[in-house]
Amino acid sequence: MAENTNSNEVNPYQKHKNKLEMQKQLITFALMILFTIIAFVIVATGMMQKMFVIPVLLILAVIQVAFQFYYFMHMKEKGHDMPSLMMYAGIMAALLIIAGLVVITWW
Amino acid sequence: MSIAATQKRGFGAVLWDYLTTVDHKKIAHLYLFGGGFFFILGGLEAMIIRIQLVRPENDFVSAGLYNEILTMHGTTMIFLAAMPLLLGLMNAVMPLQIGARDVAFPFLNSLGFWLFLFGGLILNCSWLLGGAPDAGWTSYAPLSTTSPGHGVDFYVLGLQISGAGTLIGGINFLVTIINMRAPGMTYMRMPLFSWTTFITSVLILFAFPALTIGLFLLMFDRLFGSAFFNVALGGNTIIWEHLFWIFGHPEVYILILPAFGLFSDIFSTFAKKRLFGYTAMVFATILIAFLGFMVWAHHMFTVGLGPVANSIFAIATMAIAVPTGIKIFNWLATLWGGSITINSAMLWALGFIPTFTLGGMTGVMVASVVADYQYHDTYFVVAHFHYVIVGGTVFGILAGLHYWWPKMFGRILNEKLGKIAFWIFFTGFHLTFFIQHFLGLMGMPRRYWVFLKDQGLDTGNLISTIGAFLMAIGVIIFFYNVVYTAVKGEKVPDDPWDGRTLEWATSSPPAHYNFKQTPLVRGLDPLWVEKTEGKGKMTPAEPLGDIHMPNGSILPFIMSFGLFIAGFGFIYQVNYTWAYIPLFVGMGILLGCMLIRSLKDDHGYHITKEELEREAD
Amino acid sequence: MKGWMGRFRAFFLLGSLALVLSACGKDNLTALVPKGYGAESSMDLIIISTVVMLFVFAVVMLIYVAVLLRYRKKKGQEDFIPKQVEGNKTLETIWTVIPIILLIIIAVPTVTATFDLADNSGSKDGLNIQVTGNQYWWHFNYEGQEIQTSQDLYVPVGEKIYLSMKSSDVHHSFWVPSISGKMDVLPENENKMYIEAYEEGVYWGKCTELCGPSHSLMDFKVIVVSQEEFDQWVKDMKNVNPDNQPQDAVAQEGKSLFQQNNCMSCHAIGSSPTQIGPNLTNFGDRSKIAGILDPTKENLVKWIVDPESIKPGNKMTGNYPEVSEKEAGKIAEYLMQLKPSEVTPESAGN
Amino acid sequence: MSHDHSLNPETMPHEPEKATLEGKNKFLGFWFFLGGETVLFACLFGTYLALRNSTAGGPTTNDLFGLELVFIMTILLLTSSLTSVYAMYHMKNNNFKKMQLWLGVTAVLGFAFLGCELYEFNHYIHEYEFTFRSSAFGSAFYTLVGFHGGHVTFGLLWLLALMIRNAKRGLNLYNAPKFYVFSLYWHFIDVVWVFIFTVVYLMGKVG
Repeated sequence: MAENTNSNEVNPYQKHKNKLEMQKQLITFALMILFTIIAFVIVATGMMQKMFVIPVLLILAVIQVAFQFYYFMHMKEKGHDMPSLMMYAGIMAALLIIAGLVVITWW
Repeated sequence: MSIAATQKRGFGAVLWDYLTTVDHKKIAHLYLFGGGFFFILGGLEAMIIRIQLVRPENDFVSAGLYNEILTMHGTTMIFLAAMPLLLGLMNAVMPLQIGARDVAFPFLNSLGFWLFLFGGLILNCSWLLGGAPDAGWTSYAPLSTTSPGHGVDFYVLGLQISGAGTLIGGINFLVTIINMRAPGMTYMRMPLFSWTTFITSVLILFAFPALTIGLFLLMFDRLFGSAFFNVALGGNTIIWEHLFWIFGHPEVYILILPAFGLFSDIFSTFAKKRLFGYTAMVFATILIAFLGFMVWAHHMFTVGLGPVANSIFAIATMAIAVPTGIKIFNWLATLWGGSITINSAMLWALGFIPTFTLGGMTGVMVASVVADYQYHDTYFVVAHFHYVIVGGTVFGILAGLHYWWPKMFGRILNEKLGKIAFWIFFTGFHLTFFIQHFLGLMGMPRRYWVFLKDQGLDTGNLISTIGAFLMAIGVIIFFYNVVYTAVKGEKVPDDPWDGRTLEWATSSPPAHYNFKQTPLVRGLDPLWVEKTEGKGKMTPAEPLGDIHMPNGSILPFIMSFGLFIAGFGFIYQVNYTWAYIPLFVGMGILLGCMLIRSLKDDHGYHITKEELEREAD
Repeated sequence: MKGWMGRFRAFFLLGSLALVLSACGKDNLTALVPKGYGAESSMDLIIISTVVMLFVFAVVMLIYVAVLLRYRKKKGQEDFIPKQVEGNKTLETIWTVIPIILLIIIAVPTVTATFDLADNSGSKDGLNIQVTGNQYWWHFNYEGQEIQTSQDLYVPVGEKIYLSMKSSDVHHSFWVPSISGKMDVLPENENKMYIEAYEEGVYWGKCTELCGPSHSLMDFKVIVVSQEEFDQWVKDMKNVNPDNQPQDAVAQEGKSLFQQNNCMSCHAIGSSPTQIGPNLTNFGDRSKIAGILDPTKENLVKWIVDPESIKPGNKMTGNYPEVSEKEAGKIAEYLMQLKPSEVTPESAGN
Repeated sequence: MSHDHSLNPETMPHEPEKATLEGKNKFLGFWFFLGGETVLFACLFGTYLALRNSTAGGPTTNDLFGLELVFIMTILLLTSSLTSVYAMYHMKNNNFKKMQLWLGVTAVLGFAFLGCELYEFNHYIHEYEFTFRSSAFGSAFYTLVGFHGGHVTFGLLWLLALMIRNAKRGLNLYNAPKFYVFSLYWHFIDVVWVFIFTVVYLMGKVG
């Protein structure tokens, strides 16, 4: 098995682009941590009315997850049409299932 | 070449070949064989049901056994017969139709088959080990959680394992269709059967996880003492119904859409016309799949979900009739103005139209909530879904088998036997099930071990049983035809039907690399395009070169066998401590094989250009 | 061969048509002859949807037959290549729009009827009955009346009666085809529905959710009587004194055997709410024994001696000491004399 | 062998994970698998939401959950998501050693998360006698969180196998898709956890 010795042979332009990309990832991460902290603080301090807390928590979670998908998992990049299509289809099915199980299970 | 070669080799070599094969065409043979075997089992169970119901208060089988038989009939026919047979046809034909050399994940393809087979075997082992599951194929909790013995455990483990196989198969087909189409084979040039395979796979991908979770919950309740469906500890049995039908309704479309696809191809071939309204057909398929996910609760109209939920689900359900209607009319329009050849494949397809239309009719009728309060869980519903599943899926499988048999095996099924089988089965089918619509409304609920005297149900049930015997005769003739063809069947040229799609552009049966040179697709019905332009064969899209092929592997078989052993461990750890041994050994085999697969590089092999040239005749 | 097939099919079609016309099933069981409000609503929708759908079916069959008659491959034209038609916008629009209209014709009355039948407000001064489904029998508790009964549900004619239903074990489903559509009976959620019968009579009820080996034997009756008779029945049922001694000696012996053999721990006589087994207050009036056997003493003896042979999987088997046929005869004599009321299935027109 | 050459090219392509047909297939197939997993977890979340008040007299969400540990676990898992992004960054730069290093960090964080989860379960079982069998809520809680934990465990085993197997031979076009697909899996686990800490713990605290 040939030893891999070409570790530096990456196009410098590409390398620069990768670096810029990585900076964006770091910003994304910082925002995710921030949202997490906000979510925990809201609950820990009980600063918000019960009626509002749950929607706010869910919105924070959805934004975080969107970051995760679009930046960390590169769904914003090209070549991800089919993955996005199937993810959205899955999410639609998921929402229907959760709605069904939450709304029409007890009466 | 391959048939002659296999006949010369010993039995052991052939067996080993099939155990290790990753060739989609051979896996198709395995699926057809496995599915055919379970179809016979399910058919025998059906006959016992009909014999038991031949007269009032009959005692041919006992009440408990009857429940086991009806459960196994439904479960076997849906999971172990209809779906594998369809997956077999998909495997045999879809890669050829899109001009691919193989599927995207040949190894997983083989794993999918073996998981299905061992799952089916676990399920049927229950007959020998103290009784089969007896809570219906729907296994509603708490009847299923409280059912004594291990029957339902076998149901849970068997379906879990074979369900995993189906899920793997679905992902495999999706990636195959997206990544491996021949040059020029755009999405909107794919034959309808490939399209429906694609959409069916999407349905499998999103429907089966719900079954997986449902089965896990049931398994935890039965084997590990959890309380999901234990009302005393706050459990809720409606959750099972939801999860089951969230899976179960798309499952209905998983069964019917491939049949729609292959009927489209058959009508177009034998009417010598391109499919009428191709675009509409594709979008109707997508729409059916989309709507199919939001109608599950129409199986639960009488559960008491309330008028709002019932109305929403009723309207969504009725909406599905529109794309389905579009399909029926497009098929009729395809036939209109054509030059129709009627042979056995076409007979099954033609028989499908009135039968399925009746099934669709009753489908709209049961969607009407208040009317369904009367139909629900009676023989009306039994009649309805047999019209759809037998009239659609089984007719479809038989049509597909007659149509593609020459492609798969290089021999043509006997026409005369094929026609006799069709007419007997067709007559028997309507005799069996048409009357059941009325039996249901006359007050006969489904899953009844006996019906009582003096309730006006005697004649109808008798007629139904007579019909069932005719169906059985039809099936026997078909199987006789299969054997007859294998022994004495007539060899046929590569393109016996004057086909239109790519699978007819290669040899029958195809070489294991399918196409020596990947064909260039220049339009819908690519072969037909070449025929009308006078060439009659495909233009290659590439020069003759080395072909990269995957290696065979025994690992899928061993992995599935590991799960098979572990299944028994899971079931019996409730009673015996030693059952942890098979449990851990089985899971160890599974994980060990996964590790081997992960550590051992598998680069496949190449068929060189020279070899290909030598094979050319 | 073709002609023979054609004749056979014609024969088959005629035969099934004759069957349909001649029989709608047994009166008081079939859903096709509705005798109650729910069943009538359902029947209306069955008719609407059948008519609309038969129209669609007729259109499909018309085209189908025309295609088969006109476009078969003709002799001498084997090489004929038909015109390759891509599609036709107008036609495709037509067969999209017309079905939508037809479906709306079905959907509107469906939704209306669904909401109409969903009334579960309960009745202020009328009858509210709690129904309990058990493997494999039904219990009825007349709310606020102190009446408990099993298997035979007495209701007055022409009255809206509200049922709240729950199961004590697995899922069941309550179905009296002639009077109303079905409703599932669940262990965790209470389901509510109402029934209204138009005619006096004894109507068959059935369980329609697989509930175990004897699912097919879990029959019950709805006994619809006039308002006066019903009032009488209520009065009689309330007057039952479970301690009353039977008249003749055999029955008295039967009663003590009934008590000795532990029967009382499951079966109540009178308004006690015990419902481990069916309430036997008016057992002598029951239209059937165990829901399915004719109410004769022989059948009752058979049932007491070996219930498993009659209803496999029932909960009575094995829960009492073995009873000889002679003892069973005495118990049967006692039970058959539990006839608190003149209002019985016979008087309702069995 | 011919493929050794084709799998170890002179210059690594920009997206080594999608340079071969097998890689493309794996990439797409795995995304679809994650689509299916979405439905799988939706069923578990739905079940949990339906049963979260079915405590059968046992401890409720509010009695059980403490936010400190959950916060720590969240940070651990989120950070491990970032470290796996770093690993992929180095994969694209064809720097195998750094990739291995960051994958190693990811594994450590993953194990730390798993340890916290085990501690948490142990705590509930012994302090509150709150088990898988004590109520429908208990069953639903342990099943949902346990399924996620199971996914983490499987991911860690997978990661270790990949790292050890390829430690000596470096990056090539045969194993690049495997590393990439693992990172997708790991991010998905994180996505699920975001909903778990929101829906199970935070909403459980709110009531």
